[in-house]
Amino acid sequence: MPSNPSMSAAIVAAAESDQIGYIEEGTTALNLHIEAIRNVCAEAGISPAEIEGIFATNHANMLAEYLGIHPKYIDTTAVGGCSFQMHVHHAMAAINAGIIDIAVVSHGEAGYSARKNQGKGTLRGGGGDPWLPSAQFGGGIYGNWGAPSNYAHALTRHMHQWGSTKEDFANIAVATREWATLNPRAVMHSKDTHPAGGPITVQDVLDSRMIVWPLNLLDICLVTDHGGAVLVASAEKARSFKTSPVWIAGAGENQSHQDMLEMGDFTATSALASGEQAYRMAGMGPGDMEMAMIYDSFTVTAGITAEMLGLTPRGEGPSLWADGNASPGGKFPVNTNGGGLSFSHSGMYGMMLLIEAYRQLSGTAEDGVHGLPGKQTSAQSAIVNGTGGSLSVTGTLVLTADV
Amino acid sequence: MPSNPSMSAAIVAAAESDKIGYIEEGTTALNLHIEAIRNVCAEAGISPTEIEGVFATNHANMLAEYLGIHPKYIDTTSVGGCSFQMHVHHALAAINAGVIDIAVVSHGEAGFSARKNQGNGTLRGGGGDPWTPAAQFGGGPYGAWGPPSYYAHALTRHMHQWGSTKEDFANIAVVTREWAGLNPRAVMHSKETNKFGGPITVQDVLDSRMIVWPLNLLDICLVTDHGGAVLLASAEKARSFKTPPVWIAGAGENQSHADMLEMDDFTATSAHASSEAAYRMAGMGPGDMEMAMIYDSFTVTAGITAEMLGLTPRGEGPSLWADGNASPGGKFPVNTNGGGLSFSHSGMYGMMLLIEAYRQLSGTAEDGVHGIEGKQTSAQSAVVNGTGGLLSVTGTLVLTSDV
Amino acid sequence: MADYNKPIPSPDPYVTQPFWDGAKEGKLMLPRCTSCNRVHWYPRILCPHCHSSSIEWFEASGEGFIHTYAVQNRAFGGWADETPYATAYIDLKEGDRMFTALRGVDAENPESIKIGAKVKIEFDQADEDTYVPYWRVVE
Amino acid sequence: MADYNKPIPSPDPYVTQPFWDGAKEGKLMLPRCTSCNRVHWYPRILCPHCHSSSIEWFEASGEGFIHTYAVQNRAFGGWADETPYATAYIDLVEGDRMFTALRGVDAENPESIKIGARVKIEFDQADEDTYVPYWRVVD
Repeated sequence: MPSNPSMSAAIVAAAESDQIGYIEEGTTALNLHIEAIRNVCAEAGISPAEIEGIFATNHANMLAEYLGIHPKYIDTTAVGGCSFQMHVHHAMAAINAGIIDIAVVSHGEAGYSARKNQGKGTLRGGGGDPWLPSAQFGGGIYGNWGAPSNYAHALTRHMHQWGSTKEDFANIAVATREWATLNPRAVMHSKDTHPAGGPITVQDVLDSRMIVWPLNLLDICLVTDHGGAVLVASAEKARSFKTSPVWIAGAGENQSHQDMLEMGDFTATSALASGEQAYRMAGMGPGDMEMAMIYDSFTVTAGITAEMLGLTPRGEGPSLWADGNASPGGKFPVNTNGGGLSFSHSGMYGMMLLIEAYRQLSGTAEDGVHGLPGKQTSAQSAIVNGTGGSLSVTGTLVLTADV
Repeated sequence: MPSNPSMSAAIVAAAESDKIGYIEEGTTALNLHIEAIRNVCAEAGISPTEIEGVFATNHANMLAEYLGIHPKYIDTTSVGGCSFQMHVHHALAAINAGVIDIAVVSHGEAGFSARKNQGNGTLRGGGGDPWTPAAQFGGGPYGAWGPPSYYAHALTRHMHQWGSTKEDFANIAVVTREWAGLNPRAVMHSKETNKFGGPITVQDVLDSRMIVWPLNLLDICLVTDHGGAVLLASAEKARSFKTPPVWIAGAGENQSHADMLEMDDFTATSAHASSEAAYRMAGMGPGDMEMAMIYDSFTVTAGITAEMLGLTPRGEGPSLWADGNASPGGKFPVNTNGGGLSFSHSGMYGMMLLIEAYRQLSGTAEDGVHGIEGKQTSAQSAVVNGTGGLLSVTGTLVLTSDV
Repeated sequence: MADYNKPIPSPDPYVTQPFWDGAKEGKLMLPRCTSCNRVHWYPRILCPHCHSSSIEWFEASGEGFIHTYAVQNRAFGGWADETPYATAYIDLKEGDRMFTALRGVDAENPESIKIGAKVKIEFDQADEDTYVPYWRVVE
Repeated sequence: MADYNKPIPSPDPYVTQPFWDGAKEGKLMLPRCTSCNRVHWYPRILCPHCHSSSIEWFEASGEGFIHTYAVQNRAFGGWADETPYATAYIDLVEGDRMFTALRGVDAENPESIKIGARVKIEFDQADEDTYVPYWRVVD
């Protein structure tokens, strides 16, 4: 039973940026944030490295990267001027749950200077409040145009560092497509749903159009329309619905960087940290998992994440999919909806992971999506990992069936 | 001591929008959301009105308004595709704290249709993913251009409904300016800090430029640069810093609407509900409060909020500031930093409320900002209320000194 | 119409089309839930009161009353030429509320405008396809 | 310079100016923390390693090594004319990492590019005030 969180947390320090008000020499929202965080840490006598949770309406990921910290809780709730009161409310819940001990709620807004800086920005003609340093020195200037052009650099490095091959990663797309053929709602289910649908081979992946070397078209997720929702309810109420509960045994989140400029190891993500957090909360480990839903914006995303979640040794992520292990009928089903690669991916794929994990663990994976026989697995536990940004941020859940 | 939140919540249902994938006839992100929420509630056998928490990367406020619900917890964390795993993580914490029992995590993204709809939007040339109905039928076509032009309608109605006067509200600005006179960092502290600074009278407010009748310039907050941060820590750690703790005795949040089209009573906000939640958690009431920090984007915001927080009878909000009651040396100090009206307001003012409340209750209200004597009050408890949007969303905290 | 220099709505073709089709013919079309029989504004794919998806459109009276108003002394774009002008929320006879720029009032004299005053709808042609509704005080 | 048809950075005048001033003179200026003596890239108002605010700028060697790379076969705007071109993260001799579009490589032949290859910086004048750094493979 939940207990009243009153007095389970306190505000322990407060500070402002170096200057406030009408700053004639001008400033940026980011600078205001960083000054305030530096000052509040100095007042409290701690290092910013001790901050475990970040709450901010803007620049939250950037703040963590800029300060070189890896928060275990990030809340970017932005609903206007009351957002900060809500951040305190949310931080209190997170602290009360024992997820974090120290959080910063930060604010930086150049209401005055942004007017002066109209039409300027990180890039010429950028407009609005300007100037993220990572953007100023990152992709835009040099012809990086989106997620594929960023993620490709990670695959190059993985092949260099671990001796993996294009074929290894292409096989992830092949196994994922197998699952799509069992899901009539999958965009790539068959030739009936899409001219390019139906089973594919490793050679098909390698022969598909090169988008950003070393990423071919079939290494890359779809861009679709998608709506989805899950309901989350307290343990007390969880069995009072028409539908059955799937338990949240563990949860964790973490960020390693925002821009790839600050990604130390291009073959590792914060899924290691968020996965560890989720396993610890659940009192379980990778060996206890019976299936996985892994974000597959690109084959390289899925491959690296498999390593981070402890499902394969380091450098051998793609082996999770090898020899039919993760395929329909295999020992360890992965991405049983057909994945972002072949099912549906609207840009932010994390909801699709949740829905499919719920269906598998509640035994509704077939009729829930009018599926064909063979899609429903016998898994009673699942590890679910979402990846956001440029391999930047991850959220991991350990879910278990109701028994 | 926090307890492990593992298994304190479950995912109890999952559903998609009516269609997913490449929707040839087109759709909008909002429609995808609403379809998914309708479907997930139908599957679980509940009404959307039973939803207490809304978690979404986009349109979160709109979803609640569209469905006619008033969530007690809103999380708009948006950090890419992993946001949904993080929403489940956050919902777990909120449920574990007993703040909510049922939450929806929702997703709607027209990755495919938005490309087709490029250049279309709520207004001609709007661009991007288009079309929230409230914007289509709200202010844009009719020359409403920002918060002042909307908020003015609430003041007109308050005067009509409760017999209040322009003078009553102008006095809020006068009293708030008195506090600014004790805060050298306040933009309007004195003629030295700004040529319009220093004490003002009710007549000054009424004589100031009419921006949107019935709001004069001095009824309206500043637009400044501002950075700020507060640190939060667990009860176990709260006394381990150089700075003292100020306790979070209660917290609550709520939303009554997003667009003013759906604001039923123009003289009431969700601060009524969010403060009830905060008082209940704290086991305290308005009579236990010794000061207040109240969002004053406009005099009308502060006046109405005073009523919602139970600090005055209905319709008599401005009376809180009457007869020097809320002024320096008065019985019930309000907005002791000089408020958004005269201290600083960068657009989202909520952080300034937090910083000043911390300073007052930790006894650092003077030297914390190099203040002059008279700003530090003797208050040991404060109610802190932020208001966002168009009097739409509120977050309320009950804070107490360390004793 | 060529003179219409104010922001023009870009109708959402998925939900709101019946309203804009009616506007072209000078009719106020409103959505009503066939399950709970209540009118709601703005248009939705489900009823905000009972969450039914059975919505029908009907031709409304085009009459209402001022709920509250303000006078915009400052404005931008095409509206800048019109200051001061009054904006208002209109309580519809059939229920729920619309927003508008008010006609038939003396915006120079804000106190002369009466909450509760009766208003009627009219439509301005903004471009070939789009007719924007306005409300005029008629008493 | 008149031909520069790619996105041009709009230097942030509060933090990064020393870099852009150096670029005009063909120098790679880098920020270094005087407290922990570590170089960091991108420029900041505090050191990401020890959070000191004592940052100094110094002229770096302009040399580095390829950390990883990709070849862009698809692009937009001014970059569309250049496909395929290689982008890369560069490990600086002095520490930390920059991003660039690579020169002196055969982008038609991605496998010919070597991780670890030595690169040197050069600057392109993009407009009157802005010189954009590029890195060229030199061995």
